[in-house]
Amino acid sequence: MTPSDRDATGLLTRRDQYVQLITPTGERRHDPEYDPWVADVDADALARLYRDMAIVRRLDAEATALQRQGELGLWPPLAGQEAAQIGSARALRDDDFVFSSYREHAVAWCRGVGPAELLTVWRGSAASGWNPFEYAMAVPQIIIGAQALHATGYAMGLTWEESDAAAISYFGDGATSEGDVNEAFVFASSFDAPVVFFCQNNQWAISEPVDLQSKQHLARRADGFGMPGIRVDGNDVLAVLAATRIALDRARRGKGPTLIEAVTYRMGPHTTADDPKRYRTDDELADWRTRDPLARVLGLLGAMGTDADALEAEVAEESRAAAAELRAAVTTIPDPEPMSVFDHVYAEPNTHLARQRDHYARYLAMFEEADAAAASGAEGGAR
Amino acid sequence: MTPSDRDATGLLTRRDQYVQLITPTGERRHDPEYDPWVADVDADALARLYRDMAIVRRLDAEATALQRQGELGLWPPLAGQEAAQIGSARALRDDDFVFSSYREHAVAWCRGVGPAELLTVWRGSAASGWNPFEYAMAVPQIIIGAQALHATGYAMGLTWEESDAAAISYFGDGATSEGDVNEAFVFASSFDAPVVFFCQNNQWAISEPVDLQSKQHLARRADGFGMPGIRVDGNDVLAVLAATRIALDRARRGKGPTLIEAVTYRMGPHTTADDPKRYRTDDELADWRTRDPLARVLGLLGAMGTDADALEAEVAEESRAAAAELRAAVTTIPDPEPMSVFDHVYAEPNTHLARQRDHYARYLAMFEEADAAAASGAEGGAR
Amino acid sequence: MTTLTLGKALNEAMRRALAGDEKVVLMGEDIGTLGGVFRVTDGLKAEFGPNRVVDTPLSEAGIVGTAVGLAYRGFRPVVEIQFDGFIYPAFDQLIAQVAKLHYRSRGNVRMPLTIRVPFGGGIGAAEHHSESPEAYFAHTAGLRVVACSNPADAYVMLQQAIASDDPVLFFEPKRRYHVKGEVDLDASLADAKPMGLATFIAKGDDVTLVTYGGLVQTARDAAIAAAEDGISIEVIDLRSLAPIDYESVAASVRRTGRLVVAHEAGQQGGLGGELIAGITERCFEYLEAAPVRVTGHDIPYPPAKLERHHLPDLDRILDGVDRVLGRPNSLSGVEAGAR
Amino acid sequence: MTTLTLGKALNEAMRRALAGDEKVVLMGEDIGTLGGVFRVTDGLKAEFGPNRVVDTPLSEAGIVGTAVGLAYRGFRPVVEIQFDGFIYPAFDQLIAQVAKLHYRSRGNVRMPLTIRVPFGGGIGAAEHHSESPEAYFAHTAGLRVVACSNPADAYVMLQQAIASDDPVLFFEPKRRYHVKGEVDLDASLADAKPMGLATFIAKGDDVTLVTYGGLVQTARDAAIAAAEDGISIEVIDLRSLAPIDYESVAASVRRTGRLVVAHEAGQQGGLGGELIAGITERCFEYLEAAPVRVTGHDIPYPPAKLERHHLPDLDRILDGVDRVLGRPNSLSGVEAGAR
Ligand SMILES: Cc1ncc(C[n+]2csc(CCOP(=O)(O)OP(=O)(O)O)c2C)c(N)n1
Ligand SMILES: Cc1ncc(C[n+]2csc(CCOP(=O)(O)OP(=O)(O)O)c2C)c(N)n1
Ligand SMILES: [Mg+2]
Ligand SMILES: [Mg+2]
Repeated sequence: MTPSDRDATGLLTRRDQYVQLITPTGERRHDPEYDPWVADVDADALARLYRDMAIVRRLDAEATALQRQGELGLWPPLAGQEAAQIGSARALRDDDFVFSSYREHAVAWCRGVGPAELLTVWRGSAASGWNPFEYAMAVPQIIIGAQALHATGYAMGLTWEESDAAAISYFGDGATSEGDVNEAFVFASSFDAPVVFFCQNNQWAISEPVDLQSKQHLARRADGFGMPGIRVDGNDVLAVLAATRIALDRARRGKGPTLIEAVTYRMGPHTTADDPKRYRTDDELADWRTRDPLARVLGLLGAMGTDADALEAEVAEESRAAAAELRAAVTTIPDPEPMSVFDHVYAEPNTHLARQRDHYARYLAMFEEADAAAASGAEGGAR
Repeated sequence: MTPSDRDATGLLTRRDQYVQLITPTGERRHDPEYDPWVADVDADALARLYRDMAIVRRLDAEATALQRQGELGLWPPLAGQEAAQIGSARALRDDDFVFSSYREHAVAWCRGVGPAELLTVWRGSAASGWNPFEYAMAVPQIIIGAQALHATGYAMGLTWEESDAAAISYFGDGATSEGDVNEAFVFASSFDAPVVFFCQNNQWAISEPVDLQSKQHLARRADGFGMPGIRVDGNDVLAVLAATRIALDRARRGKGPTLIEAVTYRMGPHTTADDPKRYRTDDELADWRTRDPLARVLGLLGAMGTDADALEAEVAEESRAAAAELRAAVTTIPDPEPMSVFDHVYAEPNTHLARQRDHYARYLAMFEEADAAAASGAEGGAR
Repeated sequence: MTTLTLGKALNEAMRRALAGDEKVVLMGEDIGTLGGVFRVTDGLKAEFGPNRVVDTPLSEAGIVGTAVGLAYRGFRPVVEIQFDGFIYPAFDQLIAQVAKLHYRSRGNVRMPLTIRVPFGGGIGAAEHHSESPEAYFAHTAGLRVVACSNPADAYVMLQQAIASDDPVLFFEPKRRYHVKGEVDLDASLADAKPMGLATFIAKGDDVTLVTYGGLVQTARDAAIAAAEDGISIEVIDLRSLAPIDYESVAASVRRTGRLVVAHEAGQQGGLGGELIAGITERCFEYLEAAPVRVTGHDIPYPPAKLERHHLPDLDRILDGVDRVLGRPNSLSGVEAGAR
Repeated sequence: MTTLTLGKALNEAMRRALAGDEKVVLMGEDIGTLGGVFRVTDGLKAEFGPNRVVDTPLSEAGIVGTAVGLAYRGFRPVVEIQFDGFIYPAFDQLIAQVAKLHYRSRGNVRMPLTIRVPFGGGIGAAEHHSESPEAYFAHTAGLRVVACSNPADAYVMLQQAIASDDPVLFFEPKRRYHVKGEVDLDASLADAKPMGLATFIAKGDDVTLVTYGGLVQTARDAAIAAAEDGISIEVIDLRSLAPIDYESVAASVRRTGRLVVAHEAGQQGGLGGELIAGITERCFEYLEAAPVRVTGHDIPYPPAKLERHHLPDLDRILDGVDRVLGRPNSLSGVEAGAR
């Protein structure tokens, strides 16, 4: 493949700027290259995207509240990244497979993951909240960048099966510094794997600003690995939708991987355990607030003739309901059975683990006997 | 740093081509950007570069012969990569530090590493052949790509010490697929580390062609990591010298890292244990023979008025002497003392190892006693 | 004497090391501006500057690999791995480079790295945040491995690790970061107890109980509880996991004749096996019962709500003590062979 | 029965696996066109094509990480790590992903990977080409670890590993690749001995000698040599390193009362410790002497000309046998405690 081929895809990074179809103030920016990919998005469709974003924002806030109230052990908020997650997830087909990090709650929601399933892991009740094959979405990845290779391998398998489905991997700006992500670029490019690398550049990796990871726009990383890179306004749901559709289309046509850098911002803490005040300013936060992903869509819808206020009110109502459902769901998550700690370590019988399991069962039984004995006033063998 | 700054360095990869100052047929190609960097290279200087290349080619052939004759356990030949190694190594200052792979014998030779030191490891006589600090060249690296991070860290240290020395890391085309090399790019760029990443793209990683590793020119990898990349004819010693000087100059001026892709070819097997016939054609070999690094220099020297035949004969004589010296040196490498197997595991006393060492000493002593006893006709305690 | 948390004691140790040797540099993710996710490096960047306390890109192999290069240049890098579960991407640099370079360079290149690793469970964390990977490193020649368990040791041992010319994996029991203790900030390292030696936490005659890191306090509590039953447990804080201070442990076992080893890490191939084999070699004729291992199960670290069913606690340790003493215990009636 | 080298037996096993299940794919560096640096995959790419036998880019984490994704898609990747010393870059994907994903997905995602690793020394190779990293994986919950020692086992065990729904680290003793043996190519896997069970190589009454991989032949030779001195050694080829077939080993030790464990890997934290602890727990009252470990030293693998002073050989194994029998040996006169 010669570099010019890549240029021919017309997708090479636009320097110092990004693809934007809706300005922060809600004007529709026209772009001959990207408009065709969202030509089908009329006012109703746009309203649905607004609805998605509004609901996940509310769910995210509710989960944060649940953590503060002790119902969850931890929660990594997505606040600020609604457009990046909804715009990309809504571009996917049901048979595309998602390999995400820990922050893609909105993506999981789009895949159909239910409220209890969404919270299970963060409540510490089970190792995973859902069956990856039920929603075509892998268990969220905490090891930074590891999932980029998983998505790539999955996509290699798709080409060998001559499927036209695709895989998408979500990771952050910090993740681009990990070897795994770069190796994923190498494999994906080498095997023309139908995978979309969706990088949410939310400007921070916990306390580290993105320019500590890279002095170059992250989308520029793509070219050197022989794939196109798109830099898009990650707070513009329409632009993200268009960019992801373009990347998925390339994947389905056997053209291989694409890297998308969605420029966005983490409005909240890294997780509920983090204190952003230690490393970033209120001004920065205020500045990004002016680029809110939701407000601009309401603005555009108004200009398109939709009764924005009515929509907003209606969606707010839906959101409250969804939040209430989430809150109700958390208490329905069953506490795990003690002996389940041994389940699923292996898919096949394992002599060593069976023995260890038996020993622990005897250990627990000893206390029950002791308690029983104590209850019947007798002497217990164990303390 | 904005992309345009990088462009401003004027070093961005020239697409589909590379920097070449001497054509395969020995014509001097003029290049306004690179010529100034080798303006000092007159006929005498060029003749010295030819001499370097001729001698290391001969030494390499001799080492291969020594392996065939059982004097060495293994040898990874550099044949074909003389210009890439000599051109870059001759651009270095004594206080620059080299982190190489296993194939940079010519670089070691330029650093002053002696014949016996060069062969020690390949004879299996010791863990390393020389003291890295004596020649400012690290112990060669076998783990593919690991040394790129070492060079980067060393270079970070140089900036903290405000030294104007630089580090250079040699690695191959295959190494660019390893996470370590890409992470080295990240760190070097982030800390503006004075390091030169010198990639010898010799077209093969054992049996794997370079396009399995990358569909893109390797030098293009640099831009996405926020550093310039230079693609140079690796069989053109003058172009390599110029490119390396440019990169070192940037490093010394605090401008950070540079990636150089030296396009060359491994004329021999991967190592003496390899059989290239299984994966590449004679035609390919023949084709590359027409781009020989030495012949073109002789040609140019002739055109510059040097008596090329005389030089060739004279250098051939020197090479024979050097080869004889190498052959003589191999037998001077002392076999290691059995108990030295325990030396240098730790820099400080270690109770566990001291005990293990004592036990093994007793074990060996047992045999000596037994032999002694046997000699004196008595009964030995051990078999 | 000053009262400090274990985390603060580590912070003071690094402050003293940074002040005492300009070649000491700290490297890691979020250790500078943020002061580390556990605040263990809090304030050090402000005090010593960004070239001494370095926030690095998000890459563990990158951190350790560049630290190797810095060691080549004569620096003494003190690397923080943010959580135990994130050390694996750096494994190759640790095993193939850090551990081997002194040997491979015939003693010419020193690797005085200190790799700080908050380790172990008990804090209800998400997956990959509660691992006990120490055995991987204890099995790796060329590395030294230590684990601290209290503020005083943390303060001294970390300085000793940084001062060591050998690479040291320094394990910090994260669940103990906030526990307070007395620390002598002016103590001279010269007459401090070497980090290679174990410490007797409690004297006893019936059973030798060996552990390290986060379980040391649990073992001490177990000894107190057992005393009420008239059982005298000698508790040893191993401190050095490689090499192991077998002299101290063997001396104790020769008196008690009974050994229990406890650690959070899984049993299969864990350090308990090493200790039991090493002690059996040295004290076979003194052993009155088969040594017992009380460890985490051989499972991936479980979700937070199950970790109490994974980690050894006071009751499980006492059950192990009962087993080694032949008192009624969870395996009573189970034929030894079937165990 | 056909006479095959161990390498060829592995090749036939993969051929059969590729032919029998279209989801089986081989991945690795130089395994396709070249047929592997040891030619173990010779001819398979030509026979099954580049989508079944895949030459990958030079990245071990990449190979294992993409194999994980392929497993998600329902494939059964058989990965070759070119040499033992090159597995460390893949360590994070193996420990944090491959080993944990079945647990982490509550049994929904299976990781039927087979990771083939040519391991061990004895071939006079360059550094990083003679390592014995098996203990790292045996200590990792979620993985199975096996090592073959002869062509017949290699043929059956590799097919069993590929058929297993659990991830298997499959260690191949590279110094034995060229050794010939009888193999039944048509043997049905159904009635083959499970790879989890150990094998009795030689029957004996005085000492139980346990080893695996490249040392099995050495152990057999040692038993023959010892027989001349009237010592009867029972040799066990462990085969499965995790889980360990303790039943077989314990049954033997109950008869002999004496145990010697040999492996090339270093002693500190090696599998010898696990075995001795596990057997002591099960057979304490049967033990007549402290079990003995005969292992590689705890040093980085030495240069070729020194490896014979590192690797256990027949004489060192016999010295260990003498030690466990209390016969004159290298440590005679050294007080056990001082050992
Ligand atoms: C291998 C590894 N190293 C370190 C961490 C600790 N850690 C968790 S999130 C995080 C920052 C990730 O930043 P980024 O990739 O930008 O994603 P974001 O959190 O901003 O969505 C770090 C360092 C980890 N989870 N895994
Ligand atoms: C981490 C690691 N993986 C695999 C190998 C085995 N190996 C040795 S050389 C080599 C090919 C290297 O190719 P390249 O980087 O192009 O360097 P060249 O040999 O061509 O100079 C491989 C795969 C290794 N040494 N280290
Ligand atoms: Mg981020
Ligand atoms: Mg190459």
